[in-house]
Amino acid sequence: MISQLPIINLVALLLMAIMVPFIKKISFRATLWLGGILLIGVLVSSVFIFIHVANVGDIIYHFGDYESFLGIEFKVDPFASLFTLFVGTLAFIIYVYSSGDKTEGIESPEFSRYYVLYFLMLFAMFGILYSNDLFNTYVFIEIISLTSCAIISIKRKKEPYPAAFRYVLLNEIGSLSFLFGIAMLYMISGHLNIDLLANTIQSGWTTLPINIIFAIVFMTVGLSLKAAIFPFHIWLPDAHASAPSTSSAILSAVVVKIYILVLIKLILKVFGVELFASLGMDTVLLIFGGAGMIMGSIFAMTQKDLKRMLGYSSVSQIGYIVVGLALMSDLGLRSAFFHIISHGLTKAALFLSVGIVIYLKKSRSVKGFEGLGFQIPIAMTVFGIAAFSMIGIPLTSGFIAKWNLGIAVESASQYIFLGVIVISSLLNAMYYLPILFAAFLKDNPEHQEKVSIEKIPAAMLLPIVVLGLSILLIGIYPNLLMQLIDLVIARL
Amino acid sequence: MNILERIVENINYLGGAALFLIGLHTVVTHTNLIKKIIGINIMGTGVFLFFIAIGNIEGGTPPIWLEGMENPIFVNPVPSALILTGIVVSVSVTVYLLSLVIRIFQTYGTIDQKELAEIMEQEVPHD
Amino acid sequence: MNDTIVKSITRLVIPFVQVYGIFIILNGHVSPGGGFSGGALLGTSLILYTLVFGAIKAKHKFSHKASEIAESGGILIFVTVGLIAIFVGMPFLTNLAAGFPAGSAGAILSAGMIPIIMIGIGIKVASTMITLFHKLIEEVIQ
Amino acid sequence: MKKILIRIVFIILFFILAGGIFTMPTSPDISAPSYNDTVRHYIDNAVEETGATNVVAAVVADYRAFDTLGETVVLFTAIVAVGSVLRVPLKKDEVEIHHE
Repeated sequence: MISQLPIINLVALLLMAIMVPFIKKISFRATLWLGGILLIGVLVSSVFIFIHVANVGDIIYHFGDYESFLGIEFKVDPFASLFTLFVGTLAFIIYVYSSGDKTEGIESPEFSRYYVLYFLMLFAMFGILYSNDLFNTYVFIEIISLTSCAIISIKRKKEPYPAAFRYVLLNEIGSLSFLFGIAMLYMISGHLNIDLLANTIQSGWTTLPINIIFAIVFMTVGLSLKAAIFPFHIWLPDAHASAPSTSSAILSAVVVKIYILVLIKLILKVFGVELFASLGMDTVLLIFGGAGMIMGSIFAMTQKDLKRMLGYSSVSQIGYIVVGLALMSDLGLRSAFFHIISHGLTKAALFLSVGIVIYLKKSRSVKGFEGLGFQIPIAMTVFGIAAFSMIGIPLTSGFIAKWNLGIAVESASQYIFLGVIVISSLLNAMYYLPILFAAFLKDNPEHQEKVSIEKIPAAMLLPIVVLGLSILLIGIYPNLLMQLIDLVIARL
Repeated sequence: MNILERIVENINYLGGAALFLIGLHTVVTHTNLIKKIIGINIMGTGVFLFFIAIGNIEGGTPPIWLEGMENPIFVNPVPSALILTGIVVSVSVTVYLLSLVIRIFQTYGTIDQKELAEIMEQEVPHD
Repeated sequence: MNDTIVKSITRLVIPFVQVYGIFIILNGHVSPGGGFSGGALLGTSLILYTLVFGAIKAKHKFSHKASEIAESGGILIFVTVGLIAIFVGMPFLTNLAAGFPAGSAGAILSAGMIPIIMIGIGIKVASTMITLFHKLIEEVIQ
Repeated sequence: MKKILIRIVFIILFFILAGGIFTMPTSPDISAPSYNDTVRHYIDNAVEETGATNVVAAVVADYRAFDTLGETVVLFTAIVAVGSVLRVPLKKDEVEIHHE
């Protein structure tokens, strides 16, 4: 029975998405509750799957009861189950927040559409992590690109349309490059299953290298475009800034990471580390990552719009993950995985607490933060914790992530990147700290009247408190998470 | 002579690669948003042609069993099945892009990217 | 378009196109064709109707409610077929091994779940084409 | 000038790709590596295992049916996405009329 759980999760998410328009006609509140209960159910079953996978072994699921070379195969290993757990948790937290946040440009008739897209996106993200088939991965990638663009353009304002247009255009170029790469690989092996493909690649490397080289280049470029790895990041700030707060949170915290996880899956499971490194692709990624770490922070400093600033900050943090990945060592991978989870929590906390500021003030300017720490103490405290985590101050998860990356870089003797990490952290501090100073130390004569906490719905406050606490928890007891990540790496 | 023969042999693949690059060129250089969408479609067609060409067998018949067939040589059915999916995806993305262009034209009054950038720059201080 | 020739020829042609579309959907597993091509034909016939007789009249023929049901219905057929296999205890989307009747190869009523899935895809593709077309032209008309 | 430069870059890219294609296993016969056991199995056993004489239909709707489910979902997504962009007319006075 437990082997059926992953597919039951997927089908439940899909059915929820399809049924939302019909349930909405009865009562919208019922839809919200049903979706929440469903997400909790999915989370609980993900926990069961993770425990089962960790103790018993991988779940291999053959669709249609065909052998793996014939049909589509799901492979639920610790990697997939840990990250579905991560995606599910963040998605649930953001879902709770979104049920309270009714401003930010989405109009009430659009709410049901928003949740349809939200559940479809979750369906695709779960599928992409479970799937052990390249073409299946492509189909899910396309669902994610369409839904993630649509939850930007759902906002009823002017700015999202050009941003979404550019996003979907570049996304489509990325998808087509990925498909071209699949074509190259299909040509030499005739398989689409990842494990079988990996065998053919190892044997075909000596006879037909050109296909594999093209495939590596096309797939890496395609996924880099979607994951906003440094020189391909141009769409990210516009898209994430003009989206509604909840969409920004899920796009920045989860969706971008999914593409990086697919890239990791490709490198580790399809091509193999040695082959990837022997082409010099690891150096390329290392340089891109390092450049992204610095340039993202520099761009972020010049922004006046808070959400654009957070978008550029994402570019710089993706640089950290890419550097961890490009070291091609277990330590580097460990830091990359830790950073993915840590950054997911932190970015979600930042975007959601900024969402509360927007909810309250209807403004996104970096300037308007004077005295806000006294008006909305809880939201600004969470913002402060998350900002500290971004900078890398001890007791937060961001510090542990950077520390691990430092160790990995040091053991790979790429000492120049130690400097890059320090400079990037200093730059981070230069744009986050002024906001915090303004919020907590300056007093704004215009906003003397204190806004009581009751004015903000509890559904919005609770999620960010949970996020802030979990950042601290992981920062103080990093081993809780490290054990799981070590398990993932040992079984990869 | 040899080169010519090889070009003729691989004409499907070369055509696919050429269409891919022509589409990419259209997306990169043209400022008209509709032309960009056309470029994306050309790119897609290139990839589909390349994929379908892999399945081709010279002298092969369509992979459908009919009565009285004995040891037929079928073309590879898998690429056709996969690209069926790809075409539908490409249609969906095209429609979504077109709807965005309609909205951009209604709100900004232009579908030229340069003019769009100018208008957006003027409107930037939104709050 | 207020042209009598166009209107009467369209009236004449549409039933044939639709019958052909349904034929292709139902024969998908024994001859070239299938849900996609047949669904596209069905959708095209409705688009032709819209072009000739105008969007308002077409809306009466294929209302908002009908399109909503058709959109969800296509996927629901698909998922239900898949779930039947799970209830039998087999993996998702199992065909003959889950007890779908095989029939005699080459007949229309054969191949277990494949015709059902093809019908689902056909409904889905046809309704998608016509809905998207209506959405785009409504926007332009206004 | 810039245009010519971009064009030259693309032409060079095409020659790289073409040069690669010449060394790929492109021969259109059954010795191609992509024509492997999987394909042979599909062709030989499709009628027996799925009951469909059209092998492409067997692959689309049976062997790889989950892909097909995925793309019906893409179509559904497209409808919802287009609907969310083109929902109600933009003018303020028309908004009231077209609210569902």
